[in-house]
Amino acid sequence: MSDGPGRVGGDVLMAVGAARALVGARTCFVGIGLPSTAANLARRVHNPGLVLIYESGAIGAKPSRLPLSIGDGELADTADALVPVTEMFTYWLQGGRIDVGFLGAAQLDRYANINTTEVDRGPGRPRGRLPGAGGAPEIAAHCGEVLIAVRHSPRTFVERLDYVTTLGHGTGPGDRARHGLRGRGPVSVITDLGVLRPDPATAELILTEVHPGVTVGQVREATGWPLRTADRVGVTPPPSELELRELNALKSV
Amino acid sequence: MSDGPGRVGGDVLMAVGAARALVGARTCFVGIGLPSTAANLARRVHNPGLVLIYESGAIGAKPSRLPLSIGDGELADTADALVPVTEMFTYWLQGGRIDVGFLGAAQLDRYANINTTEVDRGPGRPRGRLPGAGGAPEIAAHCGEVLIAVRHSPRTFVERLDYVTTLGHGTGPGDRARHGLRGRGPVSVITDLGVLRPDPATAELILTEVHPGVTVGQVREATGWPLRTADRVGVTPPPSELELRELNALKSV
Amino acid sequence: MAEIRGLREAVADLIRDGDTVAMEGFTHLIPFAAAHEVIRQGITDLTLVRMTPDVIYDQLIGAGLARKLVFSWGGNPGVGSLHRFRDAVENGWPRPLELDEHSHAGMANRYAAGASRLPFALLNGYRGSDLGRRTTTLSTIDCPFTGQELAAVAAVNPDVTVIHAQQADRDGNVQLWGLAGVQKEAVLAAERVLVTVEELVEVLEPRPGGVVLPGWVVDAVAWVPGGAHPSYAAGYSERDNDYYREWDRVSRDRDVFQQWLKECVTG
Amino acid sequence: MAEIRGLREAVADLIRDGDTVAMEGFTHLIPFAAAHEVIRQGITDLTLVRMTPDVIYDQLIGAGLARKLVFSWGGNPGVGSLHRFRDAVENGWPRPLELDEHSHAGMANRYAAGASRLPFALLNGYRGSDLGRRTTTLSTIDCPFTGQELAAVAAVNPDVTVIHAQQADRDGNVQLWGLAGVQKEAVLAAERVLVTVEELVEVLEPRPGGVVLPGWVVDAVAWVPGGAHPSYAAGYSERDNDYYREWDRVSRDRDVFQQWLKECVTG
Repeated sequence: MSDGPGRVGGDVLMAVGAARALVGARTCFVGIGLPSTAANLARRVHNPGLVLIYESGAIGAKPSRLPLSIGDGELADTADALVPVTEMFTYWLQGGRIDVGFLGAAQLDRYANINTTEVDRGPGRPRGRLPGAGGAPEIAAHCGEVLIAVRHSPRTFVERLDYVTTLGHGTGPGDRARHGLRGRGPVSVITDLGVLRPDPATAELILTEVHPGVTVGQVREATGWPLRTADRVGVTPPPSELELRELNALKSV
Repeated sequence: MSDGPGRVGGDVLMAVGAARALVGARTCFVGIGLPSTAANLARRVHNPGLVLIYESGAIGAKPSRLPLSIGDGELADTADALVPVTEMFTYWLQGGRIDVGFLGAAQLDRYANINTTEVDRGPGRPRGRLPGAGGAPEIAAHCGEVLIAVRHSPRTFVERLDYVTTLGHGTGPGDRARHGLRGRGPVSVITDLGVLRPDPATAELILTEVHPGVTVGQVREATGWPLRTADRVGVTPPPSELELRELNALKSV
Repeated sequence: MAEIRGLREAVADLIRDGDTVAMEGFTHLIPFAAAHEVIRQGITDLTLVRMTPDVIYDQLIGAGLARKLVFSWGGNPGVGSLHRFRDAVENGWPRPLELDEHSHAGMANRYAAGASRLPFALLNGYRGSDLGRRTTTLSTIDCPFTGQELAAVAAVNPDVTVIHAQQADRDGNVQLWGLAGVQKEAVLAAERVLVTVEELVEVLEPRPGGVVLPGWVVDAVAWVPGGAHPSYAAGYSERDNDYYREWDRVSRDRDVFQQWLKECVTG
Repeated sequence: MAEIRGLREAVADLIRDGDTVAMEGFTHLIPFAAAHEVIRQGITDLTLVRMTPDVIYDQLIGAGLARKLVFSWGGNPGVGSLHRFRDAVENGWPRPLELDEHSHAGMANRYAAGASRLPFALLNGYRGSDLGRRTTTLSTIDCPFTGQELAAVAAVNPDVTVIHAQQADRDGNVQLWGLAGVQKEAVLAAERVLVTVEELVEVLEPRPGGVVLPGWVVDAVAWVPGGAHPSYAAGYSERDNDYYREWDRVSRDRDVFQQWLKECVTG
């Protein structure tokens, strides 16, 4: 999707969709990039009380502009509390204090398992190195639920991960419980084409919504496995004036 | 020993002796009571750079008067750093950062093992309950060395402890190493009558010094096991004018 | 989200018969007023958790409300024995007191494990001590990398933690400063949390050494100036050392203690 | 006790070929100037430890000084890949790079275990992840109380930790504030410690959120204003986001990188 005049870009749709998914959350663990955009947008539009928690140690950060890194000074300056990184991961994340975690993915499979470590680039080429795990395995384990925001493409939505960095729903229903994972795991995957959610019966991601103007066929083409769809695929409401204005304000400050 | 005019009281001799033992220390873990008196006296007279560390979380406290409790406000107000109690015990004490630890004892045996938990009061009577372990087991384990300050009496210096709260030298030479204990353990026991130190060969406490005017016989009588003595038992130098003056100043502020 | 409530109502709502209760504060910021409210309401059969039971638990134990004590050092700091604690342990008066006894390092780690929602914590401790012989909450574990044997202590997760702090704002965000003890761990390990404070302020100004607890980890905040007396709140009060010394006399005798209870708490 | 020394001399004295070195700072207070001094002195065969290798380790790796990397997230924050890191991992240029890879939670716990002088730390993590398949520093352990299986991660104890802080006094006592990262743990886990600072002050005034490291846990303090650039020091400088963006171009090409090295570091 292009970002041409009059069209809404894919990243905007993802950010707006992700922000809407934060309506009922009290606390949100935020990574840099789209999650930070979405969480800040949610705080401005849908959920002013949303507590943003950055893994760098800022609890209750209220940045006025989007930080480039999770350690930007404004996060610290506006936080309710600053804690050391060890404490963030032990008492706050592992302690089950965070309602919603946000993850991205280089590869994602139908059970919302995530690869952010390395990808197979074909015979004769070394595996392509990605940043690695960061906070993801424990965010997926301990947050009440997880939102995944990622652009739709067959290279990303794959039949089989080249490396399992972070467990989503594992091999299907009950697998999280078998691993002793507390949180509900990924509850929606928000892309530039629509929204996928795990089927309650099978834990497999199915298409539940498309963005305005996107067809189910387009989403299927952009998915590397035979994508199932909900009985009724909805259409996400387009970004509102307010959402777009606040998103611009966040980015332009 | 009485505290009559012209005589120096037992607690004063213990405090002065313990303070002198801190001449070469950089950091000292301080409990309340005599250890605190001794450590503060050492800082005023022998070792102005001595870092006093209170288990309540004060690192580098410089109280001008003796605190009644280890949590007194002046400890916090004068400290270089305040840390949570968890951190005090993990990073600082267990982390091996402290040169000298101070312990008291309700009962002590010849290997400087300590009971501060309960004492047998004879048939038909319930065991007498004491405060318990506090920081002692780990102070004895992790400090570079341990000083014990305790009044001499056969009820305290016993043949056999009613309860082992804190390991000193265990069952003798090599026992600390067998338990994997890092520090040297108790290096001297300073009493109102003199000073006992572990024999390097047997780890058994032997009398190495008496205070001025005290006889070896008096110490033997006050010890509940057949006390051995060093080949030459020295006499501790009496408290100096300066030591007594500073001790009074600490107490009277 | 923390509600600002009256102490009586908050105690009644959050603390129940049979609960495991931690009232923390390492000499500093001990929540005496809340403990006295527990006595007035007669909330009983409590398992009391505290590194240093101190005078606050001596009072609860003497009042007959404690079934069990989880602790690491039970004395009157700088003064001597806790006589009500001793009487309960030695003579079962006014009722027997079960003990789960650890070292300070062990207790601090037990709270940290609780706050971390781990079932246990590791430490290098207890070696050669008899402490392990009487408790079921101490074990050992071998390092999978070096083979070194370490102590394992079971997590403490109180039903309720009560602390006293200097300040809270209207949203129930709390700040305490000075000696911070294990309050953060005790709060984060608990199911329910009550904080009494010296002062309600419009805005919490960050302080050196300040520990901030967001309102969303606290259930109720009660405004109780002086609520830490006879301990103290740095910046607000001094430790009442005379009270601690006088407690030795009051608590030594059962009748004197009961009279104190009537005159100073329940009366 | 910390000595106040020149950066060149302190680096030469404290960091040696083959050392395990941690240069910490979570986006904030990253000790770039010290890393550049390491490059100038050609100290090599290093095992580099850092949660987020960031541009600082991309530079050391590209300069060929790293034998091994211990880390948990190797990207250019907010920008993209670390190209020198990728080139070393994918193509072994300028030399092969061994990896010991963990999650953030695991790395933070590894430092905490190191600071606590425990051989390992426990966490509830890594479940279902392939991370455990390639490292010897991750294992599992069963809770002796509940039977629950937990992850065990080996302690990290660097030979040298290097950090940047805002202030030190003449005795080498250090204070840093703002996002504190894992600096305290990295310092206390290490054998030797070098701290570069923005400012030498007569007296350290306690600050909200201030982390104080006493001089007796530090070996050397070097006065290096701006020593965290292109990261930042709260109260002294802003993060140079353009540098991070520009690094993507500089580091993408081996020749451009080597030219940068000559012009900006070794030249």
